[in-house]
Amino acid sequence: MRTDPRYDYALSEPRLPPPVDESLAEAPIDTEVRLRMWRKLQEIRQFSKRAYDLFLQNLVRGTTHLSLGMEAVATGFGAAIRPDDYTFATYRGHGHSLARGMDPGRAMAELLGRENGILGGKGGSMHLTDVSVGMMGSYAIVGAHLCVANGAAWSAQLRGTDQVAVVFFGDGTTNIGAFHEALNFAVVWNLPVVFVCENNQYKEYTPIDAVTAVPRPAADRALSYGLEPSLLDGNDPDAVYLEAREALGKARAGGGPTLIEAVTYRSGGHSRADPGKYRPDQEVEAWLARDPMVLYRARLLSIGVPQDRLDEIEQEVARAIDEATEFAKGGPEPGEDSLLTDLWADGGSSWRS
Amino acid sequence: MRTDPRYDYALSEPRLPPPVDESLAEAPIDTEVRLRMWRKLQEIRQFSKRAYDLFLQNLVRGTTHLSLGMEAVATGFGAAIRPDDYTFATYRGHGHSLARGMDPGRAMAELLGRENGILGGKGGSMHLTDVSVGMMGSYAIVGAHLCVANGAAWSAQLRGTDQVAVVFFGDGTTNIGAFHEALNFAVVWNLPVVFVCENNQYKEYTPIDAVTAVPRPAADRALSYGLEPSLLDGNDPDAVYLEAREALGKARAGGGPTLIEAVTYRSGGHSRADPGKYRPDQEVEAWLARDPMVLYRARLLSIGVPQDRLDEIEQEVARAIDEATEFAKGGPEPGEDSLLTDLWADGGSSWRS
Amino acid sequence: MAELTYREAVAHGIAQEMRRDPSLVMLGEDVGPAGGVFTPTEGLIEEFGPVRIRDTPISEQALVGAAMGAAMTGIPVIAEIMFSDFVAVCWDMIANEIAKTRYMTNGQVSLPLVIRTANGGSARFGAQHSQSVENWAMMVPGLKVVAPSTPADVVGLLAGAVRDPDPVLFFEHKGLMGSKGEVPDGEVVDELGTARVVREGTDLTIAALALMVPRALLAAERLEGDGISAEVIDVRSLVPLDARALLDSVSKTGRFFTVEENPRLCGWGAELVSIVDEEAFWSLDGPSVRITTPHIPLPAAASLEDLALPSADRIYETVSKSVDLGSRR
Amino acid sequence: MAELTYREAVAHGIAQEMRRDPSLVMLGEDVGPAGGVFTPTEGLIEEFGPVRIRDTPISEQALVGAAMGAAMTGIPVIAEIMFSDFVAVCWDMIANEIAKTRYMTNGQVSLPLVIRTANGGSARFGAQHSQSVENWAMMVPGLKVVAPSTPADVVGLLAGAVRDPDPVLFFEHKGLMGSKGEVPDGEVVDELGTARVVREGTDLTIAALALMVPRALLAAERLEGDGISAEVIDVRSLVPLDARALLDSVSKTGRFFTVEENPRLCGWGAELVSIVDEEAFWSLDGPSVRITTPHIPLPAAASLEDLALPSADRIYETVSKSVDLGSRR
Ligand SMILES: Cc1ncc(C[n+]2csc(CCOP(=O)(O)OP(=O)(O)O)c2C)c(N)n1
Ligand SMILES: Cc1ncc(C[n+]2csc(CCOP(=O)(O)OP(=O)(O)O)c2C)c(N)n1
Ligand SMILES: [Mg+2]
Ligand SMILES: [Mg+2]
Repeated sequence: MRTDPRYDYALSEPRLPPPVDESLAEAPIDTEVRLRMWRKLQEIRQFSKRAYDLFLQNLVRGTTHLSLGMEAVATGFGAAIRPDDYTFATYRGHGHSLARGMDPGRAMAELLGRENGILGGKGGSMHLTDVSVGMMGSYAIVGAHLCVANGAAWSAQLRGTDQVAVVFFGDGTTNIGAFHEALNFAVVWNLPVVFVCENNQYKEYTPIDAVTAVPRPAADRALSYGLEPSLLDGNDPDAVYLEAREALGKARAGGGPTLIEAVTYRSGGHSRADPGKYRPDQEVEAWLARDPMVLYRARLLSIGVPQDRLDEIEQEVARAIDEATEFAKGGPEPGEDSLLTDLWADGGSSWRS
Repeated sequence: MRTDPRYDYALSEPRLPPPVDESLAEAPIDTEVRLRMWRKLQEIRQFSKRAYDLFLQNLVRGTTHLSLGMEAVATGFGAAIRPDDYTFATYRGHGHSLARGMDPGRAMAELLGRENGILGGKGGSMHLTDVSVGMMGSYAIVGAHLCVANGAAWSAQLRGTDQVAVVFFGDGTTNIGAFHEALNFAVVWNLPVVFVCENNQYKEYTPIDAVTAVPRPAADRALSYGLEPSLLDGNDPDAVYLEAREALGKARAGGGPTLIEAVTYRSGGHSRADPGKYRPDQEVEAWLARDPMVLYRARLLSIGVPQDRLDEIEQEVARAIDEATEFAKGGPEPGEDSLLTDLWADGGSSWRS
Repeated sequence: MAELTYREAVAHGIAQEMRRDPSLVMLGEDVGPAGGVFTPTEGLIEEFGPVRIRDTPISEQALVGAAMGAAMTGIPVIAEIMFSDFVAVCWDMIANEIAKTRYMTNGQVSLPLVIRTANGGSARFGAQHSQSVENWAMMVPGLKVVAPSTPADVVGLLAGAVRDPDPVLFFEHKGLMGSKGEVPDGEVVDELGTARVVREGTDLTIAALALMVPRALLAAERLEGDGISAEVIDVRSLVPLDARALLDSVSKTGRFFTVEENPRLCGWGAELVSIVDEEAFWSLDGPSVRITTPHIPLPAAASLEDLALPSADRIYETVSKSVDLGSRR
Repeated sequence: MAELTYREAVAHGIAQEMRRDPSLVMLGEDVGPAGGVFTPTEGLIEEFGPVRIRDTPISEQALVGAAMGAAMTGIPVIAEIMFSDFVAVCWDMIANEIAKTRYMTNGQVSLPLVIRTANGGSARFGAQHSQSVENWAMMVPGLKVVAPSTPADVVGLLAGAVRDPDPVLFFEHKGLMGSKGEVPDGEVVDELGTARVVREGTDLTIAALALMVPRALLAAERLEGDGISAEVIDVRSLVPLDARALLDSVSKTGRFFTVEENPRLCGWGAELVSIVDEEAFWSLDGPSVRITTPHIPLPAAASLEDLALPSADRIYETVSKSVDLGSRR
């Protein structure tokens, strides 16, 4: 069992964060990898904040689910994954898309419903997909994509590649039937798939413990599938990176699936319309103080990365996000000519002779 | 943990039965209760065999799923349950229906598709229901009825009665999503419901271990819901009765759900058309030798019940099953006048003005 | 009379019924303290408490199954499925269990339950949160299907649905949540299976539902300007269906149009056209025409969604053109 | 030419495609050594082995989801759902994921997958194992829908479905499993979206599908005896739909009938009637009439099931009466 006793905090109210594992500073991770992670954290954070601003300007319509505060999970996995691996995410999938290398301009344009969006405006904020970088989709109905990820893993197995499928989902998702089916299926077929529960402690407006029979929504279910429980600090990019590397390696070597619970917190509301008022102030503050940016800046400084280097990366990202925003805003709204395309592989949507 | 080490047999091939727990002869169970169980075992067995004969005579059309060899589970629960409790079963539900007191004539008539059937011929073999005796239905699509049983338990909770809902399902059913949703939901709501997995070691034509991530399809999942694992000898009516009494009592007292795995074996095929050839001879023979009838006859003799008394009951039941058969055969086939009735509570099925 | 939004009317209707029947309960995801994603259940938990208004895990099969089990043992239930698209995750429970149980048990089991759900497009939520799936429900024998277009109908038809001893799927339209209307004071109870003529006319009949009703009315006004008198019928209830109201109208006008938000194939309008065709054929002066969303998933971008859903303009143009052609017989 | 049963034709068709494309795989419950509940996949595991023919747990969401994930990453898949009623337990996967993914991703994702399933009644299996749900699939944009009525069509349309780069729901009819027919030697490939005129006629058109095709043909023979010449069209493919074939026929005959096994409301026939009504209205000599299962779940008893499903007698009588009335215009 890899279950970490520091997580006993989750068993008591309020759900305060665990202490940072300072020993991770000594983990065998190249500084270059860590700087890439810093850049990605920044990119996801700044992209999300920009999306929020654009929403306030009424340029993002519909809905948006940001992962503010949860960037370390996408970042750690993004650094460990191989370019030909497969990622499956939820509606809260902007970070995972960027972590796989989706162009932020095209992602932003999709949020704005523009023709230059990564999906031409057809998918929207909840469905970011870029097959060319292994981002196999963002899924908006809870549960299904765990099963779909199995299929990609099965396909890798059939084709004899050593690709791995990684699927991210929330704590609330562990209570839906598809979760159970997917886990059992993956183990029985020994599929190269990594299941990552991003436990941000809320399913929409309800604390996860109010609707879950066990304290650890994912880790406490691992034994049901003959898997080892794995619980980790989802706000620490190094912790995530190390565990990702291990799980990916195991899957690649034919060792089958892993189920990981990464404990984290969303610092904003569930979706664009939600101010998140149902959360105790003390809890929000404690987690803000332990934000991945704060944590990782300290980590990088502690291992001797100069402050300037960090700031420089932050500023480079800021420029890239500005450019992405301009690119997105500059795109036209899609029109009649794309409405009826691409339902079928022939490019059209005709259903009759 | 109530997991019984004798069940380690299930981990190795072939799936041979565990030794009989002879100490159960001393269990505190009234002889009258035991004789009622003997009668019920006989009734279910003889009903099932008759249904099989009628199928061979082409009088039962469609499909039938018999529980030959599995009668002890229904019997033990039937003896422990209170008349106002709720039972939910699967398509393999004849035994559970009889155990609750459904009239065997009306049950048989339903199998024959007759107007005097318990459902007027509308439901058929897979859907036996008799609300008047607490038999809340037989459900033919795997999984759903676990969720429905929760609802009956919730209703009891809301109405402030101390009724309990008991739901029976197969080993194969533990791999479907609804199983997981139902278990989590029942625990979170602390519902008075008893989940009983009848592990007959096969899902249709496939051994359960070939499609399940853990050796005990139900017991090994209990911890996922914060429940204590419970594994018992499903061929021993006394073992079932004792565990049923405990689980029912706990639920009645507000102690919430129990998940029980009763290990048993179906001595016939999955459904009427299946000869069950996929099972090793040695396995079938070993289980036949441990049939509930064999086991319980020996138990009753060992505690001093005279052989005659047992035979007499057997013969009384035989006469009742003959009568039931005649009743069923004597019923007319339902006609036009009932085709369009009882879709709606107004008795009709009109969908328009 | 009070002016309420459609959204407020939902809570108003539920509260009316919960006050009347102390055994009535509701369950759903975030229906309690949060008051639902579209806040249609806001305030209910304060009045009725957490035993009667109950939050569930993300377990649609479990929650709808619980509603069924409670209903069959004497507790009337309102279950909320947050978005109607999600009925797909519990479709077995709805279509195979709830719909069939009374018939299969030869009338032994009653299911006084209502499944409320937010239906339809126009909110730019994309393909998995915008569907109009009232035809999914209409297809399945044993389900009643209601879709109100005004706050007063929300209250009245919800009361009708709750009091109905059979399972009812109650479709609340996301695009109407903010719309306002008068709701009569006191108890409001409406009858399922009754359509409403919302605009009288003599030249043609337009049948519409939910968000399409105001759009059909707008189109009818423009047609009036061209000297064409359109009768607009708010179908309101698909099962039971007020076929008489439709047939009476078509007998009078001689032309029939449907405005359906569902993608074209097997939409409810197809059923209505087939009824009209069979039973009012000799009254028809021209072909019946269906105005629907094209047979595609709904796109997320505002510009595309607006093109996809039937608009007042498209209704107006389609009807005008067809009436023109019709008269050229 | 070899005579095969419909059941044998399924395995024959799968084998043909598996030999052609070594990447094609199949998964389902008990499809392997057991050969399926209706034994349509008997013998396949012997030829293609347990990697390509794979048994699954009772986890329809997982199995259909796995099919989707494999298809989107380059592996064409055939998934079996044992009874078509069970598509309800994975309806989210089919209707919300598989159907919508290509459109939502603006064409990035292809899903070369076929979901085969045993559909329909007449086997006395009761309400949860007998449904005709091809209209459930037809309703959902993004799914192709095929339902063969003969062994040759099983082979040809299955090949067409497997080679189609889009998701296809392939409905095999339980009531036809034992029926026999000639299947051409060598590779048989048929085109989706093509109806077949199975009987030529001049007075009226009957559109039928699957088990209803032989029944419509029987009725047509009896009508012939009365001097009425019925054209019978086997629709075969609901999506894409050969609307031209139907319209051409109706333009010639002037009358249109559908024979649908589905319960009435929103059946595929309603869609066809609405197309015919809109596009061939001026050719019609009388109302279009739908012959369907009543809007009830299917009862289990043989006598009741026979009354519920459209029979050759009922088709004959309905058409006769309607043609009579029509001529009394
Ligand atoms: C089947 C289904 N039910 C309900 C919803 C509505 N819904 C969207 S997000 C969400 C909460 C998910 O919580 P969690 O899994 O913890 O993920 P998080 O949003 O916290 O990332 C819910 C209930 C849905 N999308 N799908
Ligand atoms: C959702 C669903 N999938 C598949 C089936 C077909 N089916 C009927 S019984 C059965 C096996 C069930 O096995 P188990 O749960 O062990 O029960 P048993 O039949 O052994 O009593 C299957 C797969 C079904 N009825 N429902
Ligand atoms: Mg969460
Ligand atoms: Mg079994």
